[in-house]
Amino acid sequence: MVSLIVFIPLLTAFFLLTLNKNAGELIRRTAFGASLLTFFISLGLFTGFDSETAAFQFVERYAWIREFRIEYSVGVDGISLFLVLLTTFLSPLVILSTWSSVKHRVREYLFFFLILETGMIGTFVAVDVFLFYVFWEVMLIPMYFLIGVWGGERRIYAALKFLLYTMVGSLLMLVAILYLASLHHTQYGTLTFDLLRLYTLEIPVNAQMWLFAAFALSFAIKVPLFPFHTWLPDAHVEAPTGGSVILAGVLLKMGTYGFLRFALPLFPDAAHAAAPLIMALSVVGIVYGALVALVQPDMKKLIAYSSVSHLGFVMLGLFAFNIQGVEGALYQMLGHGLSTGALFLLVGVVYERRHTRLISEYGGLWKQLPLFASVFLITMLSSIGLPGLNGFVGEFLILLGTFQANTLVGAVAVSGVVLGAVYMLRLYQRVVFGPLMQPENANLTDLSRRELAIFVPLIALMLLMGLYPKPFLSRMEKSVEATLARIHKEAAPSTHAMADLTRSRPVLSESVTSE
Amino acid sequence: MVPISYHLILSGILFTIGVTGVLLRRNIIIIFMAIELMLNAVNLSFVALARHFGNMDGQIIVFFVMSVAAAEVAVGLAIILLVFRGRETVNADELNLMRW
Amino acid sequence: MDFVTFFALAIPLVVIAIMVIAHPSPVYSALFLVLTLFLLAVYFLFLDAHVVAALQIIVYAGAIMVLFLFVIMLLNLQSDTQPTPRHGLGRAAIIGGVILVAELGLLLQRSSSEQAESSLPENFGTVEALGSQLFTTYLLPFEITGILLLVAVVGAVVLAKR
Amino acid sequence: MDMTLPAVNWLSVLPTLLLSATGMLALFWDIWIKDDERSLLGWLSLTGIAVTALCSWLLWGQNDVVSFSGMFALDAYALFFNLVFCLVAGLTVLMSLSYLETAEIRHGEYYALILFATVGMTVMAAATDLIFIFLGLETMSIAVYVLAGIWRQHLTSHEAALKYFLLGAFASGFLLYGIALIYGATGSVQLGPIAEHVGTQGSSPLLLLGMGLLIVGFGFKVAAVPFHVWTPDVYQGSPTTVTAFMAVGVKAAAFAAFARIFLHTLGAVHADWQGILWVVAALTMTVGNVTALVQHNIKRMLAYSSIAHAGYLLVAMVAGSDVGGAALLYYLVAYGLMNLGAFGVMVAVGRRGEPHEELDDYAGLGFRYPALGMAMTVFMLSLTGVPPLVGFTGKFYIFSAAVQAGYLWLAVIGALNSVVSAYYYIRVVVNMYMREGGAIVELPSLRSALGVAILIAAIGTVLMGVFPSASMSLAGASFLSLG
Amino acid sequence: MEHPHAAEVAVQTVSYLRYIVLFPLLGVVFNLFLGPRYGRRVVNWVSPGMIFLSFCFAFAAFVQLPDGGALVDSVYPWIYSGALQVDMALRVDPLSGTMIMVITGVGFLIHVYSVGYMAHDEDVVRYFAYLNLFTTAMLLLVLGDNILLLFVGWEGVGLCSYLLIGFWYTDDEKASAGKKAFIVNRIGDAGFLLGLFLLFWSLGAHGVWTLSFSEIAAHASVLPVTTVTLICLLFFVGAAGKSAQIPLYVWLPDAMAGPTPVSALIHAATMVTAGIYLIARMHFLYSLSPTALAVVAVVGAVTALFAATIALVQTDIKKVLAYSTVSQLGYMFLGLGVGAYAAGVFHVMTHAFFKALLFLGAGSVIHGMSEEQDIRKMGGLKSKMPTTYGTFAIGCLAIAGFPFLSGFFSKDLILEHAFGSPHGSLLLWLIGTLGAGLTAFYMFRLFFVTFWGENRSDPEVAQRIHESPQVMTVPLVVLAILSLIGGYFTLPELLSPLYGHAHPHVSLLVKYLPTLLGLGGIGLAYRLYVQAPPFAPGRGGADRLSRQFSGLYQLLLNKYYVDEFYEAAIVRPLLAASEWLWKVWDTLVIDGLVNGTAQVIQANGSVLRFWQTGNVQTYALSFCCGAILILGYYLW
Repeated sequence: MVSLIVFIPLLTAFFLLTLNKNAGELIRRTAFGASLLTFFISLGLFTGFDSETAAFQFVERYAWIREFRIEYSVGVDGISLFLVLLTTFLSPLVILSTWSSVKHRVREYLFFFLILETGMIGTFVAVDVFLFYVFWEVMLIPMYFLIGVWGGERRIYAALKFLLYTMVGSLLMLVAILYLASLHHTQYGTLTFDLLRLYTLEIPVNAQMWLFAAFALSFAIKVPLFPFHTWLPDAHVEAPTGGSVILAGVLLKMGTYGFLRFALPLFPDAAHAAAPLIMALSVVGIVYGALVALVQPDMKKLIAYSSVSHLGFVMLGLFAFNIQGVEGALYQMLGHGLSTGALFLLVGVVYERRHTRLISEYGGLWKQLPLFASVFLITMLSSIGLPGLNGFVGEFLILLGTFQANTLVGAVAVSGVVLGAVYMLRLYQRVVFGPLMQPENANLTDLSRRELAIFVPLIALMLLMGLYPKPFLSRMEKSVEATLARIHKEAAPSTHAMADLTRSRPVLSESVTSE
Repeated sequence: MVPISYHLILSGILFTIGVTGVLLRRNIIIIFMAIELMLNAVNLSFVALARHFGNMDGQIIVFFVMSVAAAEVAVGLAIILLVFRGRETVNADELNLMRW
Repeated sequence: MDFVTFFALAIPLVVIAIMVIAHPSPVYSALFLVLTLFLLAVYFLFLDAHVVAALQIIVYAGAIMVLFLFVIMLLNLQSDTQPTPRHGLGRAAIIGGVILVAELGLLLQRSSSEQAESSLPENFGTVEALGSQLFTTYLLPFEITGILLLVAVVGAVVLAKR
Repeated sequence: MDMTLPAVNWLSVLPTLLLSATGMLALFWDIWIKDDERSLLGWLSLTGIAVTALCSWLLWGQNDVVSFSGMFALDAYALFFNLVFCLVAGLTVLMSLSYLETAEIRHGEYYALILFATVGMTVMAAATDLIFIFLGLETMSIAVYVLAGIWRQHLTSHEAALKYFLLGAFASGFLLYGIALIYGATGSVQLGPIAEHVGTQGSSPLLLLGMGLLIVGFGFKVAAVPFHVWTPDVYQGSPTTVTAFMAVGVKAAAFAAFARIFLHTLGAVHADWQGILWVVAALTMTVGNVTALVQHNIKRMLAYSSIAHAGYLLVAMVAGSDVGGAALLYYLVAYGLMNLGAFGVMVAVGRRGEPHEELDDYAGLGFRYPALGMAMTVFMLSLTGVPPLVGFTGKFYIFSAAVQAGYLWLAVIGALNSVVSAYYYIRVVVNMYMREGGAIVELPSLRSALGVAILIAAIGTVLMGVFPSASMSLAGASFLSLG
Repeated sequence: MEHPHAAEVAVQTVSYLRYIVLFPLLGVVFNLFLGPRYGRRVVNWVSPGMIFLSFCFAFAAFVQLPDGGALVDSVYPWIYSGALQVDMALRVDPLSGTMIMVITGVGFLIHVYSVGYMAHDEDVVRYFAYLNLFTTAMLLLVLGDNILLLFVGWEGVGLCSYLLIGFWYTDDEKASAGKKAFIVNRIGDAGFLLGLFLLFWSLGAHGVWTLSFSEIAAHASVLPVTTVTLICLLFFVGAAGKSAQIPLYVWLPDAMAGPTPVSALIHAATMVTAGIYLIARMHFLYSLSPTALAVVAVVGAVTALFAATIALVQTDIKKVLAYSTVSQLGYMFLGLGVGAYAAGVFHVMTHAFFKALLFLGAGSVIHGMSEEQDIRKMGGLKSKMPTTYGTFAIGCLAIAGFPFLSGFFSKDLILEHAFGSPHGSLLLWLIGTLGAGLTAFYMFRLFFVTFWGENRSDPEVAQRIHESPQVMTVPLVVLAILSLIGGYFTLPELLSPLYGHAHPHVSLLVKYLPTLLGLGGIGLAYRLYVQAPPFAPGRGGADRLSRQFSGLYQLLLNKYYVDEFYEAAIVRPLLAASEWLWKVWDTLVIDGLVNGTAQVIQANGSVLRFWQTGNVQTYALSFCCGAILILGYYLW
């Protein structure tokens, strides 16, 4: 089933190439159908998921490169499950948005997009580190094309920057992966790229530092963690709508996913050592991203910097090393995917009508576009973490977790909650409220049915995730616990022992008086 | 008897003279001749070593080297002719259509 | 080969070799090269390489150098081409040469083996010895040399024909 | 007179023999063939190459047949390289069929020279005697010198031939001197005895000197820094197909001999040469990639790229061991496929009198000629090392070998270099897909043979990348056959 | 023990509390999806109707409330993450029971009133959607069984406040006022969250993993006092934000930009009291920390006086009421701060009645005056708007603490405690009492200037002055009645299971001085504004005073320049810093480094290419150098 989800988009992509490039409607429908099919199949993962175990589920494994004992092995656990779902959920919506946002070279656009989808899903489901790396890199290229061909004015610069920046990190990570495999060779006599086996390695602390640095650099660039973020505004601004949505919605999560899946459990000592630094960078990123977002004249750039801020929260949650923080981070990853994806789609809506992203070109849109304004409102609220919407649960859990791990950082991070409201409300006010200043805006049309079809699922999910997070959290729990156990170098947790462990860990004061 | 190292050092000196010639002269024909000098210096080593080891390998190698030198000269002079026809010069300094 | 012979041959060899690369006229350079090759042939004789010495004169000094002179005449190159500024290349060449020879000398000096020369087989350096080796052990290389020369011939024709 | 002919195992020289025969046949047929049928010579050569490849394939498993008094080894290593050379020569011939027309190069000698050069390569891969290796190298080199200058109407081609020839001869001198000194150090020029001597006696100053000079000589052929300087000029000036042949074939052959001598024969004293190669490899990667950044002529850029790739290959050499050797072999195939493909696309883009070698000529190509654009994209990405293409798998193999051998920093330098290289490879893609217009005029429809060549390269690039296992095990087994 | 643990009370599980919240939510859903289709007529019925249904359930719950006990409705598990287990659970006890009665009751009246007030606004559907959403959130806030759920409502009401303040979004100033409210509230929320975290982990350190009020109450005593103080202060930051206390009060006066019924409901009767509710809810913690209580009391008292002084000179009818609200909220905090939780909550209720009444009355005036809000342009309305006049008078009397009206009981109770409770002091009492006098003065200033004297409006406006329709006046009357009798709802008795009984015994002077001062204030207002009307031609006493003390007058008129101070000290530096971070730090430094690295590499390429001179001999030299280096390596 997992392989099906991974490869349906790829096969469809190549099928698209056989179609006449002028048959736009057919091409779009085919792509949409395929991505929708992928989504429905991936729903099976959700329903069939056993939330009582931390193990990988729906596992498929075949020998691939025997010389290196590399396997094609895929599966999902509570950590990757929702990221896969997020990807399969956003993809059809993005394809739906291409009807109006992509006018030329549709076939190629969708070709690259579907390959991108395969790359993203593959990255999340890969259990073999080599396979992970392959998908990780594969995904770069279509994204690069999406930005470079269908992007804005400075698209080439942005695309190249995106590509090179990401590659710097990932190639160093490749070396680190190789080192891990060869370490396994030294310790157990065989090479392996199987993540679960690599988890069992005894890595000297000194080596851990370097390896962690290599992995962390790669992931930090992707996240992007301050100060590695400068590719993001450029890429976001220049990317076409669909590209921005996927970039913000899914690609950034690969960095945080990478931390959670690889960097932290593989190198627990290094992770602990680096935690203060990374938490500091994250919290700087939160405040910094928010402040810089505050003064952006370009909507997409504003959202891009807001992503820097939001992902700072996610990183904080991860490095809190407690269940609330990590679950919150995971939840925030999903939440951010939805809300920021929706924000970019919204910008796309007005961009298609007005061909400008400058905030100053808008104002007073509510009058003309009430539906748009309402959707925008909910999305914005979700983005600033209003309770009842998805953003809150994640942000709350992250801050709760962070507060325990590092009170000072937690306290500073809370200011991000305030600043988040400041820039988003400012944006909203300047776009939607106020008098309708620009005469060009007087004739704008409200959301079409198709556009509504994009946003309704998004908003429904935002509400669902805000009001009833249990189905999500419960599926994450075991996997997160298992990962945390690795980070804390504890024996694999039994079902209930973990909760007790969490409970008995000292919190604020050293003196713990148990009841 | 002269130790083998004398022969080898002489060979080295001749080889270096050849190398220096390649670097020094502007006329590509002379450069080419300097290369021939290098090959001959090597031949000297081979012959001396053959004598030293008392096996014929060294001498046979010199035989092959001569064949190679002959082939190189044939082709090399043809190339020099070709270049001269096109450019009317055999000055190495002027043969830099392609650079950087 | 005793020391007297060695130095009697080596010193002129070096001097003449320097003349090859130092004389401004290509024709003289070529003639000095011929001289070098002759001296080497003599040197080979003293090293019991009779056949090689003969080949050196016939093939090298005879055939190859004639070809050189022929081309020099054909191109009508009387002296080294008009002087162009050398940008220190010449100095670099000489410095490089000195360093290289110093390094070679030092390394070769270190390798002066004390082991005595092996006793020579009876027919060492004769046509017979060379021939029998050439057609037994070195049979395949010998054949390949044929192809090598064929390539050279074809190549020369391809390039030089008008 | 007492003369016993050595054991003659014709099977062992069969591939070499077949190629030589085809070459001569082509040479002679050229005398009679009509002008407008000259492309038949190409097909003849292709047939010969195919038969050679087939025969090499069939000979697989006849391991350790050393014949001609230990001069020539028909081990899997040699057969593997035979296959590589046949692939290179075959693709070159396929590309040349149309290229010779557009570039107005005579057919007859061209194919013969390609075949003879290939003969030289097979000798280099199979010879187990230094002097025989030298002969193979000279056979190959002289043929390629001529090929470089065969574009008679282009002054750049003359100059390329001259530079290549002069420096090649110069380098041969060093190589030969190295052989002489190794002969002096070990008393033999046969690899077996040398290995034995080195294994028991260790290194001596004379051996070190010889090794150093050999590195200089081979460094020239594989275009390693600082012996790489000729590469850009020669590659740029030569006819494109010859450039492809040089970039891949010559380099592969040089590495075949280089690796056989150093990894196997001189393996016992690897500590004495690894340090030098380490520095050379790092320099080669860096200089190649960094200089390629500023090139605007794609051919010249690919030349620098080939220098950089020589650097990666040297990393495999440095790593040594079985994994390193296997990685070297594997990467040579990978490098060959993608580079030949890239040159194939260049051939396709060029027209009579307009070679179209500048970066700007590729503007908008991708959407106008989707197949060609896609192929070029695949090659460029593969050269960059993007999975799942063969360039990535190859680099993975090499870096893996380096890491396992403990050369972590070399792997890191290689990784960073890959990033730098991404910039200039991707720039080609940028031009093809993200820029419009350019000076390009309409292409003639893709000529079939050339198309097939590009297709083969592209399919190979993808398939070997996605399913590398078979070729990896082949490379591994081949290297292990050195013993 | 004065304050028994809440956990000891009888808890009864029921399943209808959810409907109290659900009905308003249904109203929201209806308005959103069907409202536009059915239009004003239906919405006018549905929205208040839903609140009424909610009121019915709330009433049922209130009645069913077991003596001193609580009702709990656990709807579904909400956030479960490790030790954090939060349910979507609702709880009615005397405190929240009172609150929901006030919210649904007053809310219903204001909904009804809005039908009339918004009769001419085209966006009425959106208005009612927001208003219903607000009620939902407010109910969730008070019904929430745990702090997190309370926070949901807390943020929800903040959102609705934002939306409703900016309801007339085309006016940039109004939209900005909404934004300001939201952001200032968020600052408070940050404190709230920090308090929550600290509480959660501090209790967790003792093995108690909960956010539920009853359990926190049961285990609060395990916490060290300093931690409790810190928690309380952090929560108080949140409360100060929501309930407009110094220094976070600045949003409330601006919030008057919203429609007047909104001001009545949200910015007077309900939402702004959420902070008081929070502290009353968490009283068991505050009781553990005298420091925290003292801070609350002082901030409350100072705010009460501070806002009252500003209200003295304002000329916008709603601004006066707004500052009055801030001031009254200060009283409530004063009450809480001296440990008189019941008195504080009591004042919440009575304040809800009379302040809602005053705002609705003001709305009625504004409605009748064609949206005029400046009292200097009013006057003499008593004859033209008799019902409004009458009810407004009752409201003014109530807030001024006129004997036996609702404000008299609750405010006096607070002041008595301020003097007599263990946490009280003379100073607090004095400040409160002084404030009471000022309150009476400015309220009657407002009253006299608006309703008495000559009409000073433009003639065309004057022609159209009319009494509001019945749909608006009936709620006024009901609220007026409540303001009259509200003091007799013995709320402190009802709340005694939570807060116990406490009757400080104070001297008669202390008991009656505030009342006397209040009466004095009324008299002074009469003297200054009726006997010497300042806005009429000829200029009266107040005007002269303002000229005599023009410095003070300007200071008050400009609200102590606090907004300007915030603008200069926080907003502008923040924007400037952001601009600098973006343009200098981000673009030049960080991105400069990134691009610089690329450029350096490229520059290296530009240099390295000169290695390829094109000259074959330099190539050979390069060779030689390589050879020399390699041989040198071996030599070395």
